[in-house]
Amino acid sequence: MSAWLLLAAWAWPLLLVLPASGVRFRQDWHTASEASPALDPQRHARHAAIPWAALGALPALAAALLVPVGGTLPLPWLFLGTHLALDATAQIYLAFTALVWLAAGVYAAFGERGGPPEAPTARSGRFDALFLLSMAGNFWLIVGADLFSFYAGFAMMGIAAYGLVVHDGSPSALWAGKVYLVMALLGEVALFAGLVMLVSEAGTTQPTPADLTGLNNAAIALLLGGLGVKAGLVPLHLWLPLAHPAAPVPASAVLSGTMIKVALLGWLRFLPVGELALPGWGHWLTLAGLATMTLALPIGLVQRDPKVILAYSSIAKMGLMITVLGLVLVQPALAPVGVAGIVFYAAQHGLAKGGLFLGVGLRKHAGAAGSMTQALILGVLVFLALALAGAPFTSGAAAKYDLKPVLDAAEWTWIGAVVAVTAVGTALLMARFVWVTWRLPPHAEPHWLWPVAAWGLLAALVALFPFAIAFGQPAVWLTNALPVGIGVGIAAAAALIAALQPKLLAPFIGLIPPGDLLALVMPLLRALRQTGEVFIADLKQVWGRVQHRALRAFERVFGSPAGDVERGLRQWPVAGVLWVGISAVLLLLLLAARAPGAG
Amino acid sequence: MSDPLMTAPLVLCIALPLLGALLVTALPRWSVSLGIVSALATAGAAVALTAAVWQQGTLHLILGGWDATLAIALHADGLAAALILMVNLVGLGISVYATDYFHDRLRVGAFWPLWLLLWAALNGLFLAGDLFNLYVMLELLGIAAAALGALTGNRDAVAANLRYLLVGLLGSISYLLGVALLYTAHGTLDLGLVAQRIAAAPELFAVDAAAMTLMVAGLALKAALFPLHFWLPPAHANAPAPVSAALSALVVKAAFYLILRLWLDLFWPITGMAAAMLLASLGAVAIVWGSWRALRAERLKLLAAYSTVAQIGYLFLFLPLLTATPPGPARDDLLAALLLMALTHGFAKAGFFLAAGLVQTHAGHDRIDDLGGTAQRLPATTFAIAMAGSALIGLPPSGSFIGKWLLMQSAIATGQWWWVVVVTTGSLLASAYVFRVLSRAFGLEPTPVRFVTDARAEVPALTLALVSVAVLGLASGPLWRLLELGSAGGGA
Amino acid sequence: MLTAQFLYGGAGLALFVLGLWSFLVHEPLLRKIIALNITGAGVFHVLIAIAYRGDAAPPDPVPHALVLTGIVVAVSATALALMLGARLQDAEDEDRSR
Amino acid sequence: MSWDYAALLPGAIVLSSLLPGVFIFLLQEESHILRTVLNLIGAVAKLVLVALLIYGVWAGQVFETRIAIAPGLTLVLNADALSVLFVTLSTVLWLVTTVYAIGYLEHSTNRSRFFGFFSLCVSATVGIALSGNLLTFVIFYEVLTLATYPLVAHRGTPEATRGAKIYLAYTLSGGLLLLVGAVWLRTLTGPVDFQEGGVLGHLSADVHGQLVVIFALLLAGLGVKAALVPLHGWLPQSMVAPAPVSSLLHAVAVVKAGAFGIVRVVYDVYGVELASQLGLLAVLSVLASFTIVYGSVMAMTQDGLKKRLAYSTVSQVSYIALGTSLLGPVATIGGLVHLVHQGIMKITLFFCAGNYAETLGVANVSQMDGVGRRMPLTTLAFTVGALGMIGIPPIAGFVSKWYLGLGGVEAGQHWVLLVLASSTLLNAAYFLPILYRAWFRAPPAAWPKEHHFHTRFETMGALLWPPVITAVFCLLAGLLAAAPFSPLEWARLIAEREYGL
Repeated sequence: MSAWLLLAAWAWPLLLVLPASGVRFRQDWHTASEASPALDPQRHARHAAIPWAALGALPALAAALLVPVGGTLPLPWLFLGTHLALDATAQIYLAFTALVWLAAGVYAAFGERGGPPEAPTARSGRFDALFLLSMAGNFWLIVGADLFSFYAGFAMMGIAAYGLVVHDGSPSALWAGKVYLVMALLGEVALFAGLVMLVSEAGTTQPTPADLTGLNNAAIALLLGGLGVKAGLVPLHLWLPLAHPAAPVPASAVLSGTMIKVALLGWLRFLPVGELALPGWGHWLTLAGLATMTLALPIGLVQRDPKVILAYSSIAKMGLMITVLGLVLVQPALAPVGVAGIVFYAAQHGLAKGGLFLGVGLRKHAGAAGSMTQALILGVLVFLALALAGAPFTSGAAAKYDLKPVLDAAEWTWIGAVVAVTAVGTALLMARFVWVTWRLPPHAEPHWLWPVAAWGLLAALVALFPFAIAFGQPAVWLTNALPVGIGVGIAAAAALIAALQPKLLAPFIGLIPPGDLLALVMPLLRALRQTGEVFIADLKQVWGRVQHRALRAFERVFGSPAGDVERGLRQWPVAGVLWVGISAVLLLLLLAARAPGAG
Repeated sequence: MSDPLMTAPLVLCIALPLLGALLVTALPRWSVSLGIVSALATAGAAVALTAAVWQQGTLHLILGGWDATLAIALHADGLAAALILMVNLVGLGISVYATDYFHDRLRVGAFWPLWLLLWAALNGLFLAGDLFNLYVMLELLGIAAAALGALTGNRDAVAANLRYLLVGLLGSISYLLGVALLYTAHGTLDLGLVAQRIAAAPELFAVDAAAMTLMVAGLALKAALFPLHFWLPPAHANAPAPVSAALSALVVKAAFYLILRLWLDLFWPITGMAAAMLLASLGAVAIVWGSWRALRAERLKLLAAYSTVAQIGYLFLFLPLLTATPPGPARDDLLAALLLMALTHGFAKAGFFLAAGLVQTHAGHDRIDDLGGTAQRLPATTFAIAMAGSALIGLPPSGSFIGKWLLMQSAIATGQWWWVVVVTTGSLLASAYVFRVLSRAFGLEPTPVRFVTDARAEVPALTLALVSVAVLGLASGPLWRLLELGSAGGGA
Repeated sequence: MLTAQFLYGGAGLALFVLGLWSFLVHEPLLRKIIALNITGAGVFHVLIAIAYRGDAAPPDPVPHALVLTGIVVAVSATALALMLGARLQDAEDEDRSR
Repeated sequence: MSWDYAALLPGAIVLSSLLPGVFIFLLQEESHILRTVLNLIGAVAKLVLVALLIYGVWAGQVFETRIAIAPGLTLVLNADALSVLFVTLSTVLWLVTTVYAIGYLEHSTNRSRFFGFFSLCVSATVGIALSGNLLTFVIFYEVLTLATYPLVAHRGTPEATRGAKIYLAYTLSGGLLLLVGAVWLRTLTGPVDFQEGGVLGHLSADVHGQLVVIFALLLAGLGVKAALVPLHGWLPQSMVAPAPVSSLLHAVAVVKAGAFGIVRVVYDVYGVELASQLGLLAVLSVLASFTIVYGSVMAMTQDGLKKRLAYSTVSQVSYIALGTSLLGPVATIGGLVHLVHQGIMKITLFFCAGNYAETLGVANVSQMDGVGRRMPLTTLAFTVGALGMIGIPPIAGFVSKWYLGLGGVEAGQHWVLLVLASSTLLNAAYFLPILYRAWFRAPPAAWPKEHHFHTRFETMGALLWPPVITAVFCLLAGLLAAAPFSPLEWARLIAEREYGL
């Protein structure tokens, strides 16, 4: 019975979309105000009274808690044959995803959703609708055991999220949205192709790793590429550092906290993880992951906007998990440990990152500068930063601990070292984040009780997380104390320098714009586009001329007719000669037909 | 066979219109009512005749008890019956239309006698069983037609129809010479007997060939086979609408019918592929040229006239195919297709001309480019033109569609695929000229209130067009029966 | 008297050709009409020639019948042609006077 | 011919719209109510009859109307699974479109003429769907051309007349080629009755050359209506027609007739095996793929909404041809189901385009800023249609695309994925900007030419509900794709019968 929660998890937010949008179909269009006819003030007040965005995630959370592992709900008539089910991975994913969405939803419903400064809540209806839509997609792809559900949810989430990214309509947001959409679509197309091949190879739409052993390289490449966009795998990460800062706070929280994790889920489901050693792909993936980590951290360090910094840290963390996945692909034996590790790490990072993003928003708006609330918020932010950096006694450490065995088992021994270095980098990055956030000038806005509460809950969960998995294993608590320590040390030094001699570090800040590579690629693309446009313009002109000619000829034939051209033919001598001539030929032919020799 | 009840229609078909002609000349003030009555009677007789043929095959009647060499023989097989039926139904339509068309007394007085005379000549020509009666009917036809054509009395009409008259005379004289030669060679004029003797006396083929040349050439002149069509467009375009309808739909067909008869029944032993090819290629040129001229024509009725030139061309295409096809179902199909084309064109062209005449009277002119308003104001008439037009193009479900289908089929089957190209080109051009007219009907003029505005004038046109499109196309089966009845007795 | 028969027939054909020629090349209507009648006469000659069946036997009546009918037809046709011609003349005169 | 129920039904289905049409012609212009009643009676009656037909065919009953027009030439109307698919589509959409047209043409001129031809057009379409042999198909195919010409020219403006002429020039020439092909085929095999699995299998190999030429002729004839590049030129030109007509042309009647014809010829005349053996499928697939991409590229460059939609049709209809050209049941399913899916999605889009034009005077994409605020329901429907066209699940379009892609891979033609991918991206490139403008841009101070109807909805009910309903169809066709009697399931049934599975 509880299995129906699996349907409710994503169907419920879908149902909320229309009421939440606050669009009104029946009204007096004559007097409707130009500004936003679909929303008149008192109606909007009524609409805003219900926290739609907050309500969306509840059934999903319930499903995560109540539906037992292995619970299934087959709906063969739905879509192309839907099969909802909950395995261990899905359960954990559903749990942390639902939590982050819930917190973000509360924040969105009660706090600010971005939007134009003149009317911050004018478009809240649109925001809520899209928020719920992508939420539904996110849940659907988690609880759906068949790849149609996964793809459908994936697409729904991806497209709807565009609206969240461009929500405030600023040029930068629009630009970020464009980049996001283009890359997301490319990703989806690749994923589509990959899944098609997968099905034709595996012959089922609910593949187990065992079915996937026959997967050919093209399919694997497409799956990696398609989901890699979402995962922020370098160099497919370009959209991430642009979209996160552009999106309103709750949106970036879910983007970073849950949406990008989906890629890992997809890989775990559609690659023969643990069944079959794919050394080639494994090594490739490992290297890509390492590259992602090592590139993202330094670039992140020189950013100004705290949300950009968080974005780069997300990229780095995804890099780590991808590395681990790569290693698992090389050595299937590691799968049980590795998969669990990845999932837990994803969960921990999701919660922490979601908390951090929301925290930035709160830091900006909840409570006046120096107020008790602000102090509290800063404190919690620091804790979350530490957790993300994996400082001892935090969930970060615990999660990292679960990855250790995989990293140690890697045949490339130097990987451990690299990871350690990146740990230092992460610590530095978080320090940089705290520094920047601390210096944000807060300007208080009313009624922030609920968002803060929800955020507090999230933070509490981050704090409690380790007890869930590693209670009473001292080793767990002290995982990578050293690198974090070093990192904090360096950070302190850097802070000192920055305090005494700002000039020394200033040049580095903003050295690399957000969306790093894009800044290099764009001019190229623009040039290409311009030449293309010129070419097409010429082509069109030529074609237009041709068409015009053709039509003119057409018109001439059907238009004004010609005069009498048979006058000559009507001259008696002419006609007569023709007549006699034809008769003569006829006679000859008749005679010839019977002439000797001719039958 | 000579059961009087059954053979009576043979005589009536000719006698009734003649009688009518006499009456209307005698009582000019009743001409309209008398005319329409005799039209109805004649049509009735024709229906009865067809029914008779349908029931008991070919009818044969010899007037006055003399032997075949001397007497006047009447003869109706399936082919003739089908054409008679078409001619008389179209004739009836034209008569109904005419009751409302002419208004000044002089013309009314002149039209009806001539028209009934023409009608009698037509029926006579289809029924005549011997070469000489054919000649007489041919002459009668030519004279009546020319007189009718000149009825409007305006200069172009007179000039054109004078030319038509002279051409007609030339044609019939050459035909007569041919008859004379045949008589010299075979000593009889009865179609059946001559046919037998030609078949029996191959050594005389030179004379036969000469005779055939003279007769076919003369008839080709009357049938307006390219390039001998020069007289047709002005004559048909300048005649009053009902007359143009009769000339284009019926008279020209009669000449072709005669050619076909001679070809199939009389001269079959001496006709060769070469001769057939000659006529067919002239027909092919006629199709393309006629359609092209129609497309470039300035006036609606001129367009219709040129389309007749093209349509006649189609009929000639059948000759080589018939020559190449051995007797059997395939050949029957071919004959039926030929007949179908002829009938469809008869109905369609008549409808087209009647409608065109209506447009002309309403607009005061028939310049295609300025017809917009009128075409839109007369939905029924425009419909008639549209349907007749699609029959001329050969679009389904018109009879000519089936005709063209079978024509192309046998062209491919006999390996004469080039006719397919001709037919396709012709159809394309035809659709071009038809829709050049129809596109005028979609303008910004105010919406017409009702469909039919002037029943007496519009209904005949509409009905004729309808027959050509729907009836002939969807129920052409009976033709086959008629034809095989025809071939069962006498005929080929 | 076979020669006479051939003479008649040959003359007829000659007339036919001559009439045809004159009909085609001469513009004036009257000449055309006359030419046509000559052509017709040529054909009649041929028919009469056919009718001859030797001095003993009476001539074949059929061709004679044909000739008679032919003449009637020719006359009426000529009449109509002349009438139309006259009307055409009037029309042209009107044009000229206008 | 026996005149029992099974023999009468197909004919009755054709007549159910033909007769009302004829009466409508004769109606006086101002008898508005009577005309509306006649229209609706016809549409509903047809729907009922088709329901009977569906049940019968599903139960395996044989329906066939035979009328001999001449010895050896028989008019055959019969209903196999394939024809039922098309018949149902056109019948349902006809009903919706009729309602829409009644609203759209209120207070406009020449309505008797319009609705008369409108009914004729649908009768012809249904006739095409039910044609049991090539002759019948050709006949209805031509009749369709004639019936649609006046609809395209209806507006009476010079552009309208010109567009109609071009339309006619293309379609009539195409029809002639088709005719020649059909005749030629008949000389080879006698009457060509459609049969699952094809009827040419028995022919000896030495006529295969001819068969290829004949196929070329048939394809050229059908390709014109199916708007295969380079025979698509008429389609954008015919956009001058009133919106209901465009919807009908693009979703149901003309374009579909062409595509359906291609399906018929490949499966029921040549038979897939023979067709692929002769290398015809390869040609078709190349043509189709090129058309898909070309149409999308052209669509991107159009600012006029209807023109953009027209080019999108060019591209989308070729999905059907593509599915047909790939050997194997899966691709067949994809192609056939797209016959329906493209129909409902495209008609939705055209209805919406018509609504924008009628209500706000918005005809160009560049004017569509903020229409979502002013016409939320319409724009919602438009959004569903557009996303469906792109192939976003769970809307109908994705289903077709999935089966096409899978079919391509199953047939070993992996490049199909490339075609689908590029088409998807291009579709997104020309549809998403529209949605962005509609939903995210602020509406202008005043609309180009705003109409206020006496309703509290955004526009007149007769205009508003049809697109909403069809949009719902699009959603259901996707969401319930696996449910019994869904288009997909029916397409599967057909494919099974075609491949004798």
